[in-house]
Amino acid sequence: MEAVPEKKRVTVDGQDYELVFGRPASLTSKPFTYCPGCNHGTIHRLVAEVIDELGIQHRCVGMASVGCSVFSYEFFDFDFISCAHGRALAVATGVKRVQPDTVVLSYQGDGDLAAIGTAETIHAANRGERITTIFVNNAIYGMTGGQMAPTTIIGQRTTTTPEGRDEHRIGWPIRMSEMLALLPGVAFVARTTCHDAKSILKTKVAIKKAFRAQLEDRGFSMVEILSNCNVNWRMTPQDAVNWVGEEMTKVFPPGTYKDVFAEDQEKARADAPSKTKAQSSEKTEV
Amino acid sequence: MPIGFIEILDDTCKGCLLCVAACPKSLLHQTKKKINKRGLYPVEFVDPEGKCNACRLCAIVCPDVAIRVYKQPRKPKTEQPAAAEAKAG
Amino acid sequence: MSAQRVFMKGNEAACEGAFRAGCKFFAGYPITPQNEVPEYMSKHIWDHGGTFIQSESEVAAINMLMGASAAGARAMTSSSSPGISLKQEGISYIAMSELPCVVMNVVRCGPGLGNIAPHQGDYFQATRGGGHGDYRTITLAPNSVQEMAQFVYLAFELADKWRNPALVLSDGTIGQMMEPVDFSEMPYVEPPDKSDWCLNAHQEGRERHLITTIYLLAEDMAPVHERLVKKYERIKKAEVRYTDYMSDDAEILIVAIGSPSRVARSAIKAGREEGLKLGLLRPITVWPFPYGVIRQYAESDRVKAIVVTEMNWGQMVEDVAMAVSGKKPVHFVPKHGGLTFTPEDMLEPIRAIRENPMNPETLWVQT
Amino acid sequence: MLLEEYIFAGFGGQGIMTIGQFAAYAGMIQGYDTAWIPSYGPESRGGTANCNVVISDDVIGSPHTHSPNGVIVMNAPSFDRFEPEVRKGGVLVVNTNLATQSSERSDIKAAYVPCADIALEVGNEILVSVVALGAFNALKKVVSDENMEQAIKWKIPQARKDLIDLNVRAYYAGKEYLEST
Repeated sequence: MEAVPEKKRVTVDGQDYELVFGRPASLTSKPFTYCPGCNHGTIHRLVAEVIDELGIQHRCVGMASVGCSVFSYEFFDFDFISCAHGRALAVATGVKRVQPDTVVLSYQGDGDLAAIGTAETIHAANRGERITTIFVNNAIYGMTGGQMAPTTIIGQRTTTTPEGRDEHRIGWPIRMSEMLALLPGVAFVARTTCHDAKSILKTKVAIKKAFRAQLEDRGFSMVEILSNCNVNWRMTPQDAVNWVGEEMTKVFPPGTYKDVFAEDQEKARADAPSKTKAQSSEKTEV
Repeated sequence: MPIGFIEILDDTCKGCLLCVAACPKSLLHQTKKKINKRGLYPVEFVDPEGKCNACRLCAIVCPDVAIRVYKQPRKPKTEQPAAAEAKAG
Repeated sequence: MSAQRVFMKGNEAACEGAFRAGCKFFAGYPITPQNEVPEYMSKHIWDHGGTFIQSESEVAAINMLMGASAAGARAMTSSSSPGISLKQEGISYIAMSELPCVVMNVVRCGPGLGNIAPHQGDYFQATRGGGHGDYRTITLAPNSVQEMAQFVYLAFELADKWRNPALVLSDGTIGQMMEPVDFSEMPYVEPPDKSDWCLNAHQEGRERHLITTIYLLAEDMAPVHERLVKKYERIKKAEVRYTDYMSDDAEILIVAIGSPSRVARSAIKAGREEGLKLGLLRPITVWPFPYGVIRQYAESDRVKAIVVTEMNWGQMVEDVAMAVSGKKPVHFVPKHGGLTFTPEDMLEPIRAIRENPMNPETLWVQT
Repeated sequence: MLLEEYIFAGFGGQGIMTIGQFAAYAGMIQGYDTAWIPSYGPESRGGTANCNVVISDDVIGSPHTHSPNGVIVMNAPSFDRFEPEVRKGGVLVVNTNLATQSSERSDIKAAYVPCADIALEVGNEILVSVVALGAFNALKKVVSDENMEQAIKWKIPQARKDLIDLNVRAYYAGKEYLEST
C-alpha cells in the first residue's frame, strides 16, 4: 500500500505550493494498521515528528510492548526490540545502561504499563533511568477484545465489567502520572490528550520535553496520553474522542505533574532578585 | 488562487471522519463515491471556492498521516521568520 | 600445585569467570543460596567497566538482561530455583530472539519456597527449555568451585557462538563452598563485536536492526522455528561434554552431576576398596545430554547396571533411561528434601544391585 | 593418603566460619586440595552454626563430612551433636567456657580449653574461636603455624594490622595453652 511519494513543492495553475505537513522521516512508509480513528497513529506521528525535530532518529532504540502497539516497530524507522508484556522498561534499562548514547523510547499501553508492568514502571522511574516512555491510556484492553484495564473508569462497560466497573469489586482507575510524579528519579511526567487539534499540539510539546529530559540526562520521563478505543468502546471515532475530552479527563486530569525544566526556571527566578541586586550594586559601584 | 490545499492519500485514509469535524471551513466530506484498497470510504476534499488556508487542523487530527498540506510560500516575508527561528533554535 | 590458586566461594568464582569472559552487565535479585553473586558483582563489576543493577524482581532482571544483550553486551544474571521460575518468561523471549546471555541457577530445594538446602529439582526446567514455547538452552553443570568459574566463562563463549541463552546449573553446595581456583586457563577476553545486529546509536547508513519474537502468521513463524530446530541439532552434535572417573573397567556405572557427583567419587573409591567395580560418568552439558556415550556403556558386556544418583525425585534418570533404552537395568538412588548424600548412602544400594542387578528396591521403572 | 575432615561448630558470631576458612586456606597454601562449606541459612545469624573443612592430597569428593576426624565445639549444643560423630582416633577440642560436658569416649583425643578466658587475656572476646583453632592445630599439626598465619593475613584486611596481630596472638595462645597442659 505504498502511497505516491511526497513532493516538497508542487505547482498548480502556475502557482507554487510548499508541502507544510507530510510524513515524518522517522516513520516508515508503511501505513498504520490500527483501527480507523485510533489515536495510536496520531501519537506515533507526534513521536516521529519530535524525533525528527531533535535530529535523533539514528540514535533511537524503541521498545515495542504488548498490546495494540505490539507492531509499532513496523512504523518507526529505527532500531527496535519487542518485549514481553509489561517488561519494556526493564529491557529499556538494559539497553540504556549498555549503550548510553542511544535515545531509548518505550511505547506502552495501559495494561502493559499500569497492570502487568507496574513494578517495572515504578522501579525504572525510581532509578531515574534515562528513558522516555509514551504511555497510551485508552482505559481498555484493545487487542484482546475490550476487557477491563487498570485505567477503566468507574461505570465503564467492558467485556469483563459488563455491568460497568464497580469500585467495590475491582477498585478504582489507577493514576500513574500522579504516582510517578512523587518519585525523585522522574524528571518529567505529564498527562495530555489527543481529542482535538489543540490538545494534540500540547501533546507534542510534552513529548518533546520528555525527550529533552533524556537527552539532557535529567532522569526518567513519561507522557501519559489519553487515547480512544472507539471500536471497543462501541462509539464512532468522533464520539470516542469527545468522550476522552469530556469524561476521561474528569478522572485523568491533563496537566504537568513533574517538570524539572519548570523547576529550573522557578529556581532561577527565585535566585534572580538577589542576582539583580548584586548586579545593580556592582553597577552603582562602577 | 487558494492559499493552500490538501491531498488525501486515498489508500491510507480509513474514513474515520475526525478531519471532517476538525475543518473550520467544512471542506472535507465523506462521499462514499469511491472505495479504497482497504474497502473503506476515503474522505474527499472539496474546495471550489478556494477557501482552504492550509491551517493543517485536518492533518493534525488525522491518526493515519493520510493528509498532506500544501501552502503558498509567503512572499518576501518568508526569509525573516525563518532566520529568526534558526537563531532561536 | 599451582601457586596462582585463590581460595574462594563458588558463587564468587562464578563472578570472576564472568569478568574474565568480558561480562559487562549483571542484573539480579537477592535469594539464598546465590546472594554472594550479586554482592560480589556489585562490588567488582564496575572495575571491569560493567554495570550492576539490583532489580525489583527476577522478572525485571532477566528482561534487563534481554535489553543489555540486545544492545551487544555480554550479560549475566543469577538466581536460585524460585527466582529462576520467574525468569523463565524472559528466557523464553531471549531464546526466541536468539540473544546470547548467561543465567546461573544455584539450585535449592523446591517446589514452592521449599528450603535453602542444595537440591537438583530444576533439572527438567533447565534441560527442557523451562518457559513457554519450544526452545532449548545450553546447560552446563559444574561440580566444583573451579568449574563454577570455568563453566560461566565457557557459557559466555557458547552463548555467543550459538546466539542462545546458556545456563549454569549449579547447586547450593557448589555455590556456598570455598575451594582453591586456578584462573590461568581463563584469560581476560574482549567480547566479540556485535554491531552487525545489536541495537545501538550508530544507525546512520545502515539497515535498522529489529529484534522480535512475534510472527502472527504461521507461515512466517514456521521458517523461524525451522531455523531454531536446525540450530539445536547443530548444538547437539557439536557441544556434548562429559567426563568420567574409573569407568574403563566399571561393572556398575554411576551417572551423577553437581555435588552428588563428588560424593559419588568418594563412594567409588571406598567401593573399590571392598571390591565393587564402580565408575562414574558425569555429564558436563546436561543439554545437549551425552546420550551417545551412555548408550555405549549400556551396550558394553562389562556393565551390569547403571545407577543414577540425584538430589530429586528422578529427573536426569529419565534421560539416562532414554539413552540406555532398556539394554541394562537403570537404578535410581535419590536424596530428598535438601539432605546431602554420604558415600555410604550410595554404596548401600549399590551393594544390593551387585547382588541382584534387577533389585526392585531401586530399579527405575517408567510406568 | 591424606584425608582430613573437620567440623567446627558453635554459636553464630563466635567466628566459627572464619576459623574454618583459616584452616582450609592454610591447607591450600600448604599444597593440598581443600574445601570449606558452611551450614548456611537463616539460622546462621545468632543460632547454632557449623562449617565443614576437608583437606586432602587427592581431589576432594564430598565437601560435607559425616564422620569428621577433627571437631571443635564452642558451646554445649554443639558438643551434644558432634561429640558422638568424631571418627575413631579423631580430635575433639571443647570450649569449656560454654560447654561443661566432657567426653566419655576413650577412642578419641579430647582437649578442654577455656577459650573465652584466653581470648580475654589476649585482648578480645571475639578471638574465642581462633584460640580454639590454635589448640586444635597443636593436636592436628596437619598444616604449619606459618601457613595459619598466612591464612589470617589473607582473611583480614591489611588495613587492620592490629586485628591481624590479635588473631595471630590468640592462635598461639591457644596452641601454648594446649602444649602447657
